[in-house]
Amino acid sequence: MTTLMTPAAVSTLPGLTAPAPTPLTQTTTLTLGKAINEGLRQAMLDDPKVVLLGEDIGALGGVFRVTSDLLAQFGARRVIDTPLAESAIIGTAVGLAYRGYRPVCEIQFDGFIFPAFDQIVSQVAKFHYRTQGAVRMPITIRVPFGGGIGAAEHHSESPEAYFTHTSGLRVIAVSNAQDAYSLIRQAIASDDPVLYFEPKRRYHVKGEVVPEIGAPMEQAVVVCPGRDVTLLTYGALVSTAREAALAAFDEGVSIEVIDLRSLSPVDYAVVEASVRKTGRLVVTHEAAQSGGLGGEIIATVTERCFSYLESAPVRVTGFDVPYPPAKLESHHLPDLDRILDGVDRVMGRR
Amino acid sequence: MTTLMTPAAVSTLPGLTAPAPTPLTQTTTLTLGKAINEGLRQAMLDDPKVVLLGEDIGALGGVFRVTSDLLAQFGARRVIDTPLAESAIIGTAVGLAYRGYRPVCEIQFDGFIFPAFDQIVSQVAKFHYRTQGAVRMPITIRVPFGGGIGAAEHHSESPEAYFTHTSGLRVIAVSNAQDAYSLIRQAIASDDPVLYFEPKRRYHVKGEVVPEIGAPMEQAVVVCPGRDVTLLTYGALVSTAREAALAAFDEGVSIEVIDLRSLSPVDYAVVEASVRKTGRLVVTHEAAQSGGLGGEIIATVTERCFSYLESAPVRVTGFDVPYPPAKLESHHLPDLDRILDGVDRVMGRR
Amino acid sequence: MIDSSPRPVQLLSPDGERMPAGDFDPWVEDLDGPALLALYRDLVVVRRIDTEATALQRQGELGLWPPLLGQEAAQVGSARALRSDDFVFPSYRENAVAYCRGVNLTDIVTVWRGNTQSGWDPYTVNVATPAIIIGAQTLHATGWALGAQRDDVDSVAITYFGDGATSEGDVNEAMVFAASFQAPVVFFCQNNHWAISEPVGVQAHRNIADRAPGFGIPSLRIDGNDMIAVLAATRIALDRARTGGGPTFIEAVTYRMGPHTTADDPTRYRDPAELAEWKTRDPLLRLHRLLTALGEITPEVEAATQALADAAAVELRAGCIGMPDPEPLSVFDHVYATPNATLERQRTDYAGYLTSFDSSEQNPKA
Amino acid sequence: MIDSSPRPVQLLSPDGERMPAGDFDPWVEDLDGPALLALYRDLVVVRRIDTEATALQRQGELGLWPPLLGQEAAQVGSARALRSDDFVFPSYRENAVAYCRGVNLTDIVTVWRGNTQSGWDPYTVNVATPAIIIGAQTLHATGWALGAQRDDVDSVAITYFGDGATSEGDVNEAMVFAASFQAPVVFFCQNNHWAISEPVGVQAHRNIADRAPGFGIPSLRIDGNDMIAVLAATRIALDRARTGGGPTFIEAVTYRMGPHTTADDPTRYRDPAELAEWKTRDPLLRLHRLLTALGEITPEVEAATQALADAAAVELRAGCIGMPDPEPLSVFDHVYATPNATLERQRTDYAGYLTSFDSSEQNPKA
Ligand SMILES: Cc1ncc(C[n+]2csc(CCOP(=O)(O)OP(=O)(O)O)c2C)c(N)n1
Ligand SMILES: Cc1ncc(C[n+]2csc(CCOP(=O)(O)OP(=O)(O)O)c2C)c(N)n1
Ligand SMILES: [Mg+2]
Ligand SMILES: [Mg+2]
Repeated sequence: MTTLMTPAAVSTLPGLTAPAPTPLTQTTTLTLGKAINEGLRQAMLDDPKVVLLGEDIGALGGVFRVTSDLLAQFGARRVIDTPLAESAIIGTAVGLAYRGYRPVCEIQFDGFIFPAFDQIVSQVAKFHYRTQGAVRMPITIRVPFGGGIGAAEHHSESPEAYFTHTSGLRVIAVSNAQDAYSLIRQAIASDDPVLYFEPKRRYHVKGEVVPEIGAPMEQAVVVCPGRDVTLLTYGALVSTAREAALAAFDEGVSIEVIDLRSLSPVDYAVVEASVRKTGRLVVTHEAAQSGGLGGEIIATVTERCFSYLESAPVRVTGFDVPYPPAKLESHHLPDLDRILDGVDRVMGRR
Repeated sequence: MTTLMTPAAVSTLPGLTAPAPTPLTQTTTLTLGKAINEGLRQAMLDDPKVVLLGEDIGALGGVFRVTSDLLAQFGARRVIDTPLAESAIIGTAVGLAYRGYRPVCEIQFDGFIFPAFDQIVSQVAKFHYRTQGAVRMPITIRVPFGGGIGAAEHHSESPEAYFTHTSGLRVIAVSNAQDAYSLIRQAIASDDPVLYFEPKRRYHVKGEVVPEIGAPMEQAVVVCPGRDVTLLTYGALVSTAREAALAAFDEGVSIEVIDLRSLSPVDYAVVEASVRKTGRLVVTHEAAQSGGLGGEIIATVTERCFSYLESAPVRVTGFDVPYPPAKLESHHLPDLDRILDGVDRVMGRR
Repeated sequence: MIDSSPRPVQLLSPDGERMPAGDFDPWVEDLDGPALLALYRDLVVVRRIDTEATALQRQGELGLWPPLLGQEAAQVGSARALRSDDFVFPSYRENAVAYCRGVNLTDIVTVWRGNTQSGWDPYTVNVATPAIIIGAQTLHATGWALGAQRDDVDSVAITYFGDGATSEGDVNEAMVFAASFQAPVVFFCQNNHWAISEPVGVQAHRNIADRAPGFGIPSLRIDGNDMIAVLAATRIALDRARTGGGPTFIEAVTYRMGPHTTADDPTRYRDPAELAEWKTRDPLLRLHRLLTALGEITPEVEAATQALADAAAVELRAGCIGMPDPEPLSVFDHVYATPNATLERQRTDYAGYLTSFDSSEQNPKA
Repeated sequence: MIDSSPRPVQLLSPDGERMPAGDFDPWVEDLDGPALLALYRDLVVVRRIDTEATALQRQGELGLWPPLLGQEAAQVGSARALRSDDFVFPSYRENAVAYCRGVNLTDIVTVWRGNTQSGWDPYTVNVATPAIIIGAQTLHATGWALGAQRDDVDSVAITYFGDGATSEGDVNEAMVFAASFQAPVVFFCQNNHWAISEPVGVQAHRNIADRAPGFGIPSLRIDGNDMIAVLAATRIALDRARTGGGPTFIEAVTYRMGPHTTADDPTRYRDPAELAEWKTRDPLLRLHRLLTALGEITPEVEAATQALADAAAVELRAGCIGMPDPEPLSVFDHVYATPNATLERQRTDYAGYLTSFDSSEQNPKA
């Protein structure tokens, strides 16, 4: 046995015994990160089987502070600082789910999810199918994702397509504080495993949050109606897409921006309705183009709306390169100008 | 220290000291599995830096016997039976590559590649980019893939799309003995890392093998010319696609079958030329539809050949389900009839 | 007491003699003749089941079978130490454990016939279904144990894995987590000396049991062909876990007397002399010798035991052959617990496709 | 000798006294006053580099910096034990090791400025570039060692990692492989007591050094703030590896006196008393005390050392600030060693896109 500090000892540090914050009861302006924090708190209050697992989620509150104060409020039995091993974080969550728990795992950064890939793909995703529904996997895996924060290698990736290709998983990406709050609650309440992607460069952006679970997470949302082009995206790029719609409007092009929210399954009802109306589709994401979600959506839309298409759908994505060093990321990431360029192309203007 | 058998001790078993087979020097009829074996042998003769790593590849010759007799011929320093740990197989291969070796790793079955996913995606794929070309990763990762052999869970998967979405990797899938021989040699000789997928249900199918490296592995091959529909596939389904072309021919439809061979990069020169001619595209693969390679190819072809398309490209793929139990796999796997149904659909006959 | 020892702890010699083993003895004091006979009966039945399943595979009725020949005592002894509310996380080879837990015989072979990916509902018998990704289940057991700990119950998780599995990162991470949280989990490693074609020396140059203490997990190294030692060790480990003592690692030293699976050919890599040597340490033989010495074995007992085993074989065969094939559209069932529009569309399309053959009377999948 | 010991081996006390340490002593017999002074100079310089880099980060010139404050002796002592043909596989924190190996100062910070993913060509200094995925590099070192073994040379791989890293599967698998093949690799763990906000007690309830022996790897537990102990232990381990003795694991018990990185705020989780306690064990202080006692420290020596450190700081700052930004299209460079049509098309398209702004004189990325 050791004389070193144990997790329990940590929770006796000053500052961790502050009175428990009360949950959200009315519309409040919150950052996106804080909105997730409030969603987690509510989910933990609602259901004692909700437990959090992850690296540094306790006293530190996570490197992005998304789990701030939850250790103090719920204790070390429900907010579990784990040893540094991602496969074990997910693998033990599987065991907890087996016993009726609803684990919420934090993967510290997008690039650190791969050591857990086997447990996610071969266990979490397959258990319900494998056992013909006997064993449920209501596991939520929270992943801060995407670039634009000038970070070091492995800290800016967009691995979502690996999971949208994995049958048995649901995949969510949120773009604003309200969805962050509502969808984390829905993800945790879901009896299916959910990969929940958080747009890390937008953690600090504020928005109004109504403490409600809102529309089902599998529904896409038209965040800006338009006539000429359907512009599809998710996560951090939703706000860039809105800017694009504004800019294009000034030049006489009417863009309908759709925030997918659910990347698996994709809400094709909303997508198809939009493309049937506009006849033109642009998809933008930060992930590499080849094998990204954009190709999948374009193939499906082409299959289902072929005769409505005025021109070939266009992708505006990260390039087929490993995520580049910070000084080059502005060239890799789709931005307002590249999205407008994509709109020009789908409009036949270039 | 132990008194248990060590790897060295194994190689003294009778049968392992047989005279070394001579390499292929003339056209010979070989099974696909044996063709890989001969390709490996030639590569090891050509370059002393080629070493093999994997589980059971030594005395057993691999569970599919693809490495048969190589331990006896090249010894335990070059044919390395490793402990049971896939991440370590790939991770040590990275270190060997660092020191100038050309490791060829065997992953025993498709479903066992995921514990190694992190080393493949975050290390093997990124090292050349990370070090601005200073460190090369001439690693070949051999993966028996696909279903149709009535196997247990995790033994019939088609994980190729995870790797075609990973920048920095090359991905190959072979369909016949000649390519199996030629492309394993090319893969090993490549200064880039290569995922080399072997169609396991075709291991025992024979073909003529000329001991030459042949056309570059990144080239797709038109295996059967046609006029009306382009039918794209790779691996085990190439032979089914040829059958489909024969069957359709009898019904007056002329199908051009393309064996992609390289899944990353895809040889769009060949694909585009074909689609420009036929105006119709069907892609078939065993992997799940959502996020599979089919969607990527359809999106790219739509982008590049929009005005040539007579109808929406069609996918005939595995369903979005975990690989099902053996008794259901015939329903999951594309077969002759489902491919013909896809051809009918792209021809507007259904 | 629970430190790793160089030679495996034995309470029953290959000759069938009871050996004193200090701290282990109190844990098996209850094992009188009838109790030992009951355990022996298990051994005979599970060996018969195993043989029958191997035969069924040879006859094409099963796609594959992983024989447990030689490992009966390790599996039965540990399984019989469990309480019904304990939970088992096995690999693919623990079919004797499944039997002892009450899994019905047909359900044991459903997976190997290719009808499902899991033969039973884990919650009805508190046994997870076979895990094929080597070592993955050790983390599930640890997580389940964390749950039991949080539920303030004294149920224990036990996970089974092989000597080869100890090389996988997951098994080591499971030990890290179990030690860190003092989880009530028992790591039960059957060192059967082989991982397919690789002798245990490829995985480790030290005894497998030596690994755990460095993680802060006490370990026991026992003769896995000795039913009594296995039972004692498992009881010790379970008791530690139940009383808040945390995880224990057991290395049961045994031998895989058959092939890795029915698809394997051990003659390519294994010295026959090694097998011959291990036959002398057969787990059934030695318990039979003890029982004979105790006067428990009579012709009637022999006959009854044989009848029991034969009945099991008949039941297994009938259940296996009589199993209905799964419905085609069940390929889409249970991917999700909640509705999924993309998948429903695929189901509808495929249903339509199948129907089109029905009408033209040439269903290719019929 | 090389068994794990409960308290870290010390050859130099915090008070600056040389302590006898049996088997360790012969390995540092050559350490006379001038040799110790040279090592001290390294300590001062690397601390100055570390401080300067932290300052550069605070001033916005670096995106991030992982301070090594407190770990100077562990890094310098081990690095100075190496031969130039040995190969280092570090994590992200071994910037003092890089310095000792001759990486130039600007190259050390290129990564942290965000200009590249690696600041130097590993082959010029036989140091791999920083590894960020925790533990992954331990497998690379093991593989490199397998290569050295096959090349029949006596070069050794050394890999650095933290206490937190020992929980990752990869590190454990690296030990399995290293032991199985008796690879010439040294596992050098800097137990700096913290993995970001988690105290080492989350990872392990036993000493980190206790883990390795169970894998068949002898281990040494040393005071990592004691330059002499570090040097001795590393030499012992390297010698074992060079002479066919296989891998060794070293736990250097040290302390992360700064934040995890410049992005971290340790006040949220760390008791200031702990830091204060460790300040008394500062690695520079104690070597300074010894050197003073040996009469090696004179005002001239102090001034020269300070000048050296200041010059390094100036060079680092100038190199950092003067670094040219990478060319936009270099984002496409070196993804592959061989041509790739898909990527070339993306490069061409993007080049055209950038040019279109040039002509309209509104390049948004300029
Ligand atoms: C991750 C993974 N890698 C490889 C395999 C293939 N495989 C199946 S069993 C086996 C050997 C396992 O040996 P051991 O752990 O000793 O168990 P045993 O079969 O002897 O019971 C291997 C390599 C697998 N199932 N999963
Ligand atoms: C696979 C992976 N998971 C998580 C992280 C995030 N992370 C970076 S450093 C660190 C702590 C490492 O602690 P330790 O191994 O003790 O090294 P130290 O930082 O103390 O030098 C963590 C969790 C990572 N880089 N890689
Ligand atoms: Mg085994
Ligand atoms: Mg640390």
